[in-house]
Amino acid sequence: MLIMRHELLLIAITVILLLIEIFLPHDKKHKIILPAILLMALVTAAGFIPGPTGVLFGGMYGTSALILLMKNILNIGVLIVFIQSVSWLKLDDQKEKISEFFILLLSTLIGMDYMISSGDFLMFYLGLELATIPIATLAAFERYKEKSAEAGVKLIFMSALSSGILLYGLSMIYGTTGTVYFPEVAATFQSTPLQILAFIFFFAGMAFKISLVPFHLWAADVYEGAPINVTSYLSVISKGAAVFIFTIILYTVFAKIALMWRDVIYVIAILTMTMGNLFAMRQRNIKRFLAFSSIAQAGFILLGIIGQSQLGMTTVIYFVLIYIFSNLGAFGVATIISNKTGKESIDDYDGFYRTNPMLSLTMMLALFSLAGIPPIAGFFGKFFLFAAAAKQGLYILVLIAVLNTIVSLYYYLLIIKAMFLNRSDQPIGYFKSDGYTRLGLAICIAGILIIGFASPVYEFILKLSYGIY
Amino acid sequence: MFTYTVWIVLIPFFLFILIGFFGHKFKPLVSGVVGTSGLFASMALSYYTAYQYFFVVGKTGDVFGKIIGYNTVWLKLTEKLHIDLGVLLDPISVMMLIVITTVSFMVHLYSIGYMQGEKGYMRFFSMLSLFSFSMLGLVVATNIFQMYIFWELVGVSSYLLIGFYYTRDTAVAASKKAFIVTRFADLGFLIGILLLSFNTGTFDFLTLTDPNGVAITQGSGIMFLGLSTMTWSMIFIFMGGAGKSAMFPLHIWLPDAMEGPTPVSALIHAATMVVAGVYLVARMFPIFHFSAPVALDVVMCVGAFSSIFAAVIACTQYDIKRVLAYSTMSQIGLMMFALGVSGYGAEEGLGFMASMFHLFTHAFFKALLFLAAGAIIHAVHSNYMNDMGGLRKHLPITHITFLIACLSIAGIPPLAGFFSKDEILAAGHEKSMMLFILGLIISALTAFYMFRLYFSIFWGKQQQYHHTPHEAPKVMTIPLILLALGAVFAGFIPFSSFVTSDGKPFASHIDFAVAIPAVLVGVLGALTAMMFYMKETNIPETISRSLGGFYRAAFRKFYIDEIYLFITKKILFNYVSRPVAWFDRHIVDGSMNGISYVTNEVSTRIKGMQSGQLQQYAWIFVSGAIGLALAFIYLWTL
Amino acid sequence: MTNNQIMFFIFSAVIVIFSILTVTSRRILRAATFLLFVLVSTAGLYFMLRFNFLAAIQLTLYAGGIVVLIIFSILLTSHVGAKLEQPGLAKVIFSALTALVGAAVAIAAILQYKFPETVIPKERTNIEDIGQALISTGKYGYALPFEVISILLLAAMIGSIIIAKKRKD
Amino acid sequence: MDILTLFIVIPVITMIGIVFCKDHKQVKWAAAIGMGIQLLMAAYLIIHFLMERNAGNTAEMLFVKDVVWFPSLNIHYLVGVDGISVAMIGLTSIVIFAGVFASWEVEELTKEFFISLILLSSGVFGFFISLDLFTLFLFYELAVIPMYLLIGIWGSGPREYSAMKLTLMLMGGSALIMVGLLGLYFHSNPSGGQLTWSILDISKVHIPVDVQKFFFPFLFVGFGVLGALFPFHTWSPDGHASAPTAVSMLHAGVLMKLGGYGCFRVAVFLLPEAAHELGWIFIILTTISVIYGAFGAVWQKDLKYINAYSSVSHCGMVLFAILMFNKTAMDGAILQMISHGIMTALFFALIGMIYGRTHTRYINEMGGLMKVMPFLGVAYVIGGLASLGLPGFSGFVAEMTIFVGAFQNVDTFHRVATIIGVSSIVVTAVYILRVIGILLLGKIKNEHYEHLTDAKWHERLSTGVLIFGITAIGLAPLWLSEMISGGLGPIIQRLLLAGPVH
Amino acid sequence: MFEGVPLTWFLILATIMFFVGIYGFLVRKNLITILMSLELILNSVNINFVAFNKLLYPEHLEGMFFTVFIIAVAAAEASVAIAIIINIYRRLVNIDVENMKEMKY
Repeated sequence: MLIMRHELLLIAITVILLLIEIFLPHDKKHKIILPAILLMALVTAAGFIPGPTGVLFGGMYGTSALILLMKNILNIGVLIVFIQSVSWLKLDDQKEKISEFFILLLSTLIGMDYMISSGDFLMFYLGLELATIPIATLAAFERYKEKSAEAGVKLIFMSALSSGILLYGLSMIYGTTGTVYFPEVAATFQSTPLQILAFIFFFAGMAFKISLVPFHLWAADVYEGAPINVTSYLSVISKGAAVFIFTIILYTVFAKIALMWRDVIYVIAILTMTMGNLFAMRQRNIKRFLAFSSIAQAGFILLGIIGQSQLGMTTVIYFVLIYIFSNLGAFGVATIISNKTGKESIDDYDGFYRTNPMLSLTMMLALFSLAGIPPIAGFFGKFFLFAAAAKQGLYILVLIAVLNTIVSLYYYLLIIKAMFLNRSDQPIGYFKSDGYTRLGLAICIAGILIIGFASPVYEFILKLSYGIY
Repeated sequence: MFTYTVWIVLIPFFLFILIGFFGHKFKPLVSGVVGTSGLFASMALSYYTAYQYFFVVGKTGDVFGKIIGYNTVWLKLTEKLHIDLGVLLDPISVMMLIVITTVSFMVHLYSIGYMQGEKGYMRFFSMLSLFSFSMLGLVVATNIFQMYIFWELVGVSSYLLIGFYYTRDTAVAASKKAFIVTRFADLGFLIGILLLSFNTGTFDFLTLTDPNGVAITQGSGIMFLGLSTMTWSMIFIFMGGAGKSAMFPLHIWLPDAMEGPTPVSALIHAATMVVAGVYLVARMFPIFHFSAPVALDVVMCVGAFSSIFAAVIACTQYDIKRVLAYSTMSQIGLMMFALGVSGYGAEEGLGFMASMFHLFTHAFFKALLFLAAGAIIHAVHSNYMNDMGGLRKHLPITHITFLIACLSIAGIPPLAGFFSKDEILAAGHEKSMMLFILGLIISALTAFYMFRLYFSIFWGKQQQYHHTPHEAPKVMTIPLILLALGAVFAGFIPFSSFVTSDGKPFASHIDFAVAIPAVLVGVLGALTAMMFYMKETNIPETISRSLGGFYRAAFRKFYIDEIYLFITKKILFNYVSRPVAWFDRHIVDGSMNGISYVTNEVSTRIKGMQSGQLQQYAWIFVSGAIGLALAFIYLWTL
Repeated sequence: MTNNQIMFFIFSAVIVIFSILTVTSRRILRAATFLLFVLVSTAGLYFMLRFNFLAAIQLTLYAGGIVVLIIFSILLTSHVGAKLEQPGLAKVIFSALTALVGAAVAIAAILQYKFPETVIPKERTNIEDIGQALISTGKYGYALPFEVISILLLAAMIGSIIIAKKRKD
Repeated sequence: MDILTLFIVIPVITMIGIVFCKDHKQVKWAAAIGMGIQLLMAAYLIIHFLMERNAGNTAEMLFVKDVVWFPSLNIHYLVGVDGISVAMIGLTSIVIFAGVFASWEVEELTKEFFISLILLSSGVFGFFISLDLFTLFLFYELAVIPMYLLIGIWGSGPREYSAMKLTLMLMGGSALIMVGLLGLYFHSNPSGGQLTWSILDISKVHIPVDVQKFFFPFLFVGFGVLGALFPFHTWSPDGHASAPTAVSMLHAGVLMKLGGYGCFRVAVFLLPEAAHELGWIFIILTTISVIYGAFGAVWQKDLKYINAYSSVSHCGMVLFAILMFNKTAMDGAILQMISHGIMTALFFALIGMIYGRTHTRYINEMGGLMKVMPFLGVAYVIGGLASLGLPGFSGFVAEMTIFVGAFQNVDTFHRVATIIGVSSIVVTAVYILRVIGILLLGKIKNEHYEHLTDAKWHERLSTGVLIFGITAIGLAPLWLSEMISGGLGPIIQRLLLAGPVH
Repeated sequence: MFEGVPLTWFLILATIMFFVGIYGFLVRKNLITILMSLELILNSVNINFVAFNKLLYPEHLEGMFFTVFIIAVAAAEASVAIAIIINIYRRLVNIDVENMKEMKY
């Protein structure tokens, strides 16, 4: 029981929320917000209580201190998303569906937790689907908006296609190894053509989740169309979870063909960073912009993965942790602007600093963190990622990556330029953000500022990642 | 015992600080008086030093030794090479101390009157002090780098003083030109120092110029283009000297430098700074003589050519200060020439002695000429001979002193110029007849243009003046008189018993075979000028017309200025700087911008990938997966 | 030619032909019907392989559930008998090419791979075993996936309702 | 708390103080006091350092403080200074102090301006005291990034373009540095065992030559970008032209020195063999920088452009000297950094003050300013003379040390390069005098200028401090030179391993 | 070999079906037909799993159970997809995939 406590707690609060929803009168639906956030906070806190780890269900489900940490990280991210989405949920259009939003998000989180903890491909597949299908409905959540519906369509169809391809790959893995349990697969997997095909198809399915080029094309459209909080959830939590399990599977299940997948990732990493950056450069919609930016970030994460070692694992987790805070910070500001004014174009941000200095500063910190500027966390995250790749001697790859960070710095600066440098006749007026938003942003800022300096965080992760690969 | 000599140098420095920073707190006159009295103190110390050096310490053995009065390490470069600041006393530096402090004092005194009412009075005095400081520092330098340091300082004070009237565009241009041309020459000096110091491992004059020292006996270095490194370094160093001493072809700044106030011209561009080049060669003379005879020949040729070249131009100019400037150039050319023909050792070094002697006497009469010219300009408010005439009645003191100076420079006995010039001609004569004749021609020309100047100013046609010209105030005439005394009597000093190439005194005598022709050509020149200019005649015009192109060329200073202008404005400015600037903006910067442009362009080109069409996405997805599979199944091998 | 081979060829012919018809037919309702045929013959394959339980699920859930769902939604969104637009030629060519290349690569890889030869036990899968496995928590037990899939279905249901329900005015 | 950490802490405290200030005046005074304390601290540090050295403390670095930060990656907070860093700290505190007063009249977003400025300076201080490559790099980037806002918000002209260009190019440099540093780290212990970021430790190991040769260009070019190495200098003219006064001062005065210092402390010191073997390429480039920058400056019409190109030339000299591999030249390089730092800060301060009055930077539109603003005029002339290497000012000391040092190399290549470099002194004179002539002297071109005022007290203070700096070094260079060459000892020792050093 | 039917036959059949499904996904315009293509893809994978299970690894029922769960997931997916399609239909009165291009570049 305790081994599976994350999932069980989440299921429990999902059920509680369902019950509350059933008993809430129709016009008091928004009352669920506070309990939802409190419960989530409770679960997040409870996640940190040390407990047993181990393997359940004959190896289908397994957890370790490292996996618990991943789940905790995801919990924190979801909590922030919860807090950030309050201002959006209170809008008229969403009023009736508040509890469903929470329930759906929680169910995807459960899926991710199972996915991370999976010990065989079946559980992995189910977790993946549970983490994807409800999000499609969330993407189409603003059902009165065409864009939202379009986002839903693109997400569900592309995800179905990708899971089809993934399944084809899995079937071949099963066919060639005779099992779907990770340890057995790991023991016998080799690099015959059919297995390479199987691996590539599996890889494509994962790459879809992490939105790696060329499997990323859905991301920008879905991010733009989906409600902004769902977008932030997609770009941060969903991607983070996929990265976690992807890293674990690569390091454990496919350890034998590491020489091959490293080359695959080498190619994909370069493609992803470059394409993500090239597209991000020209975006004017903030959500779309952040979508491409997060594609580029995924490319950087691959550098950590490719540094297949304890260091690689650590840096990936560390980076995702920082990335969660940074990206949610940026999305948080974009959310509040979008909800208060409906403006989502970067051009509308002109002169924003002069009307809303605190929000602008938050945005700046978040973007600098994404760009990897010291002394904030993003710098450490990115530096360590590159260090992981450099440890493998892949200096050329690192060089390409750092050159890409320059391009990324360029477009992050474009937003900062809009907010700080440009002057506008009609800037977004001053507005007061509500307490939830402030709390959410404060958590993000604290994370951005502290995690970098706080070496114990890094050392803690490092200690946990010992022996995972 | 000579530690106090450092104060000769430092007093002007403190004057500079004092007047420069606090001068504006008091009335202008105060700074003048303070400056002058400071210089007087310095002068007194110099005389005392000279007395002590020559008479109290005297000779050790039978030479005047080199004494380090004061020395301190200023900057350590390597273990061996360190820049020291100090005071080196030997016959030539002591002589220079006297010349500089005397002339400087005179000029200070004169300026109290001359600069009366000028805006920037205190600025003028502070800069004069700065100049005096730099010049004194230069001559007492114990090592070549100290010399270079003060060399540069001298240059900048000259720059500041030429550009004293900074609202006048010509003055600004002239100061700029002076600085840049001498700077260019200094580049040579610096390269020379680098070569020399690398070769010999020292900056120190004592080591460098010791004929038995390591520098001379071992340091000839490798050969380059047929000349030894030592020779090259000396040629380069001489380039610096030529720049400062306005030798051809680096002389172009000197005539323009007359844009500065006249006392400045007297001090810097006649008596002291411009002879720094001569002093430099004299200072390095043993090296020139022993290690780099070729360089010494260069010195001689440049000196001789400059001398005659300038003399010819001087005959055609109308601006009195310019005439004097070319005359200065010509005289310095003579000094260089004398050094060039000199040997080493007591009697052998006649040229050396002559050069120094001429430097000494020249300082008096040339300073006198300039100061007198200043008084004239002061009186008639014009620089042009054409605007003058018949001034002898209005300016009696000026007239007399000017005449004395003219006679002196023309080499009429028994004035100072006669003695020194005679020694130079004798030195030339010893070397070869050709050089002697050249010297005679120069002498004749000198006498001619000086008296041309004299007659057209003080005689010639009577001019109508706006105000009746009147004699300058006492504070200006006293220095004239004092300097005239110098110009008369300085020649009687037995120079060879004090200043010689190796410090060993010898007795010089007048060689009549040399002296008589010299005096004759001098008189001839003077008489010709008298004939041409004492009364208003049209002879000069006739002659100039008959000379035609040559005259025009001489009048336009042989187009050297134009050539320079061509090189700097056209070549350097238009064909180097401008293309560099263009290259930088368009090629170097363009390529940086090009990177961003290309990135942007690529970004725009590939936007079609994100077409919004679900099926296209799917197609890319599927073909991406298949492509990867293909690549890794068939291409990837390990 | 054994019975099995004959059966296999019949089923696979049906599957391949109707698959192609499903993706090319211009009448949407017919396409749905062809899909049904494909699914049914897949169930036949399962029967042939003696996975009776699976075949039953295939028939009820897939053929019965999903296809019916699809047909309903077709009826909801299209006019019966309306012809679909023809896709663009370039699209067809590129897609076909991709599919062909993909199939070629995959088949080549399959043929290259040396699968182990095994003796097939004759007996069909016992429904009791399946039931046991479904609630077993040990290795080769599927209690956990069973629970997870139930959450998935619940979430999908909630999500579908949220999206599809009409606005209350 | 140890004295070096205070150099980071004081700016941070100052920034926090500024946040709580109420009006412009308080902000300015808070900044001035903070930086004044910093200046005093620097003076104290110099004295303390010299006393320690005189007392016979010959440790390579003094005041070392070592705190483990990321144990697993062996990242330390490791600070310490030798004569070189002490000198650079002195330079920084002078320039930032003068910079605060030079920006006394910033009206727009004053608070933000001073915070960014001081943030920048804290990055610089951190850079100079760091002995750990990781923190060194961290501070390096920290110093670069506020530039974007400083130029972008408070700049003039095409400020957005310039700010972007500058930031991207400098970050491009730091990208190369990052690769180089990672390479250093992962090769810092060829025999296996604990890897290290510590400069001191890495300097004691021998990295294989081919590895060195691979990473040296990354590090040298990377730092060289900030040191305005040809052809990566083009951010400099645009950036300086657009930057507000204090930022130009700090940037040209201090930030560009980060490049030189980095080349020196990291690239050459840690990869001596590679530096020795590949040096010739960069000698060619830096020689071009020296001459090219000077010629580039001749043609410019914008005061800031002139100064920017002049900086290219002067900073080129720094890199040039570093590559000469001998103590004297390196000594000169450090002197040149300090000298150029103060000098160029003075220039930019003056340009800013002039611009603040005339509202143009085109020299052709001005003239005769000496008459209306004698103080600024004289200061400008002093700056100019210092820049063209007049004795009595720091520039002379530095340049001569470089030239003499560089000329000590035996082979013709180095010496020819030196002579080419030397000839820049003429071109420098040309453009400096040209500017002085057109700008300050002559007649007043625009009658509006007749009524301009001369420097105010804070401007006098700002320029006064800087002029004091250049003359102090220029008149009495020995102590500084000795202090620096004390720090050069180990570096030369290390270079000796690589090849002949003279 | 299953009583005369080699494993590869099943696999080739499934592969053909898979790529026919892919082809359908890439060319069909109507969203529902695309959904049908998806069902083909999933179905082909199921055949793979089942065939492997029976012909190669009959000791355990992994392949079969995988298939069961895939079918269940397919059902969920289909329901969500259809819900979204219906929603789209309400917005656009049209379920042509080529109309879904409001967001691009």
